[in-house]
Amino acid sequence: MSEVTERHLRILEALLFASKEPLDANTLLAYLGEGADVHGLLVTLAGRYAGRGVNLVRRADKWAFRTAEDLGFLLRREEQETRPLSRAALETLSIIAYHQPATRAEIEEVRGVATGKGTIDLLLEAGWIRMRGRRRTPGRPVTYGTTEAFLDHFGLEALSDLPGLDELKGSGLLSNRLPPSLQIPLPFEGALRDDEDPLEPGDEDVEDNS
Amino acid sequence: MSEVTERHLRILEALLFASKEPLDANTLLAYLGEGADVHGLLVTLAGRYAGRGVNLVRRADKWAFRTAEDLGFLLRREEQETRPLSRAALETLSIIAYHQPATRAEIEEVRGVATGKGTIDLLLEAGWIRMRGRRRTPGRPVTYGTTEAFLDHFGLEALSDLPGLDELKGSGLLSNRLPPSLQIPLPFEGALRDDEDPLEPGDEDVEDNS
Amino acid sequence: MTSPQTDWFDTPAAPVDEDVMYVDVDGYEGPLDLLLDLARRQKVDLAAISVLALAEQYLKFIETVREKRIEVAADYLVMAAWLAYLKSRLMVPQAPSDEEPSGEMLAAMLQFRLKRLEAMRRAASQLMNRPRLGFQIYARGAPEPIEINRKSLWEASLYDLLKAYVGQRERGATTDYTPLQRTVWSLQEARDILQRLIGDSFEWVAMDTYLAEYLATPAERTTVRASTFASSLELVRLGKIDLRQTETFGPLFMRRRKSDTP
Repeated sequence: MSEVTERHLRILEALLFASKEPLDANTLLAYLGEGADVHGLLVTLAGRYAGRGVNLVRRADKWAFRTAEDLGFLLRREEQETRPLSRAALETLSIIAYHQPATRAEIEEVRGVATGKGTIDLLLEAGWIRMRGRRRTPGRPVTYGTTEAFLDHFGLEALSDLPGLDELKGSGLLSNRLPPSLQIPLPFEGALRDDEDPLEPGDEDVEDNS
Repeated sequence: MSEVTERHLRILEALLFASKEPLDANTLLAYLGEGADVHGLLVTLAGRYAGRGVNLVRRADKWAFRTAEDLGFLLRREEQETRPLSRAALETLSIIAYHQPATRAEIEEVRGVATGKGTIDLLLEAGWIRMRGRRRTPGRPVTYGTTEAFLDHFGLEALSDLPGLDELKGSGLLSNRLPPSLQIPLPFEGALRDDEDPLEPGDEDVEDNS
Repeated sequence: MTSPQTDWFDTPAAPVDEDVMYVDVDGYEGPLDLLLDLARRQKVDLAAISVLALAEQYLKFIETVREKRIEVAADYLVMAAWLAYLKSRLMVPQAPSDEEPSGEMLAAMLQFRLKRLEAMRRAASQLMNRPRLGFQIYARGAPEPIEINRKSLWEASLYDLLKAYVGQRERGATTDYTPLQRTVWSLQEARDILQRLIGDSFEWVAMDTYLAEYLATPAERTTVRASTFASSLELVRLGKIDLRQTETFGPLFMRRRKSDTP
């Protein structure tokens, strides 16, 4: 390993250790200088920490040091969740996670019941979901998706790591139509889907009446 | 290195990483089980991190991960931004410029409102004004004047370059309808005026209660 | 519409009799939730449930509840109506000309919705059982934040500075400013005064002599002269007085016209 590489690895180590939040490659690159292979360096660093008490993990396009999963039982603090999520909130969260981008009407269709305004708010406030855009259908309802903080909180590298996703995909349960239609939508990670418009200025502050 | 030792090292690593504060050997021992050589393990761990971007350091009897000292510069960044001076600051500065040496009470008299300490501090910090001395009146209030940096910034060769009454009227800045009694003072350029005493040692650090 | 956390009964219902299964009414989240619960009680895979039996159970349940005159939220009734329709479709064979969806299709749709809801619930619990940040997985406990030293460079031009200064001085200077009240003689006023002063005098007298007492104040001199002169011209036109000036810029003399006897 060259001296430059070692130095770069030390810098990445320091930055990622120092930060509580995951950092993206561009932020890190600013400290290394143009031309550094940040991605390659991160993979090397992750390799070095594999099997250690602290691991370098990937969350969407960002990286962070986190304690090893298998030590969880040991580190578990006797802390109660300050506000445990209601069943409605949990269901709504999983519907958004697996069906995203999802409108409120779609969430309600799956649950068979109206979604209280507080439920979506709570998830937005927790930072786990976000408004993604607006569906290009009459009424232009807001579409929701999950955030990077969601991935970080649940220890997922990407949405494709959602538990049971393949099984759900196979059974056609992520489809909105019956009988299982030709197209089986998957949680969509991209910026905006074909049928989504970007949010408009002020959308995020506005009461969602979709 | 035995398997048990490796496991212990992983646990120490995770605990020290996740802890908000440095941890002592006894606290750590509780997680390892009786008989573990915590001290020996910590020394081993510190050895592994020596030369890395993050080091395991000892502080009194406690241990913590810290960014390597030589990389500390990474955690500090200088950013420059230019901001327009607030109206309050501009007004205060202009009064100090024309009326120097001026005490805070004199500034307030012209402005007609109380001048926040923050405004004076900001101007001191910007390097445009300085404490000149103390007025030889009851309370011995601090007198303020402008600096060379002030002249530099505003493109003045000397304080006497500040336009006087006629020039201000001629430029249209000052209206002609003003009472004849209105005078624009000639800023005092010398070191100390007759009614000023020099600053005393420590004056510059002291809260100005004038 | 019901809000998710509200019970759909005003009061918790007493357990209904043995035939009808006891349903814990607290915390149902809508009719689909109730149906899913009823389906689970069939203790088989959702794919194998009898939709007909499920529909009957639901309808019976709602009926019992209504007999007890307990208010049921509207969406539970909508579901009941739909299930009644489903039941009829399932029991009556489909006529070839019938364009409505078949009972089997409706049943499959309901099964799908139940399966989907159950799957989402399972997914939610799988998510919550994952090692979560702050519970089993931890971030750095004592992060070393990146300090950003913002050095402010202040912007201000000499013009801004002067404007700020002048603005304040003007503000201070004009606080005790009172607009000047000017005395103006109206033409009518001047004419009345002039007529009174001339009275019956047929002697030539200079205008300023008449006005002597009014010309004492310098501020009023101009208006007094101007208004009086203008009024005198009017009086001449009316034939009431004569006006004479012997030299340019010389005094104006005036007297009552002789023909005009009072």
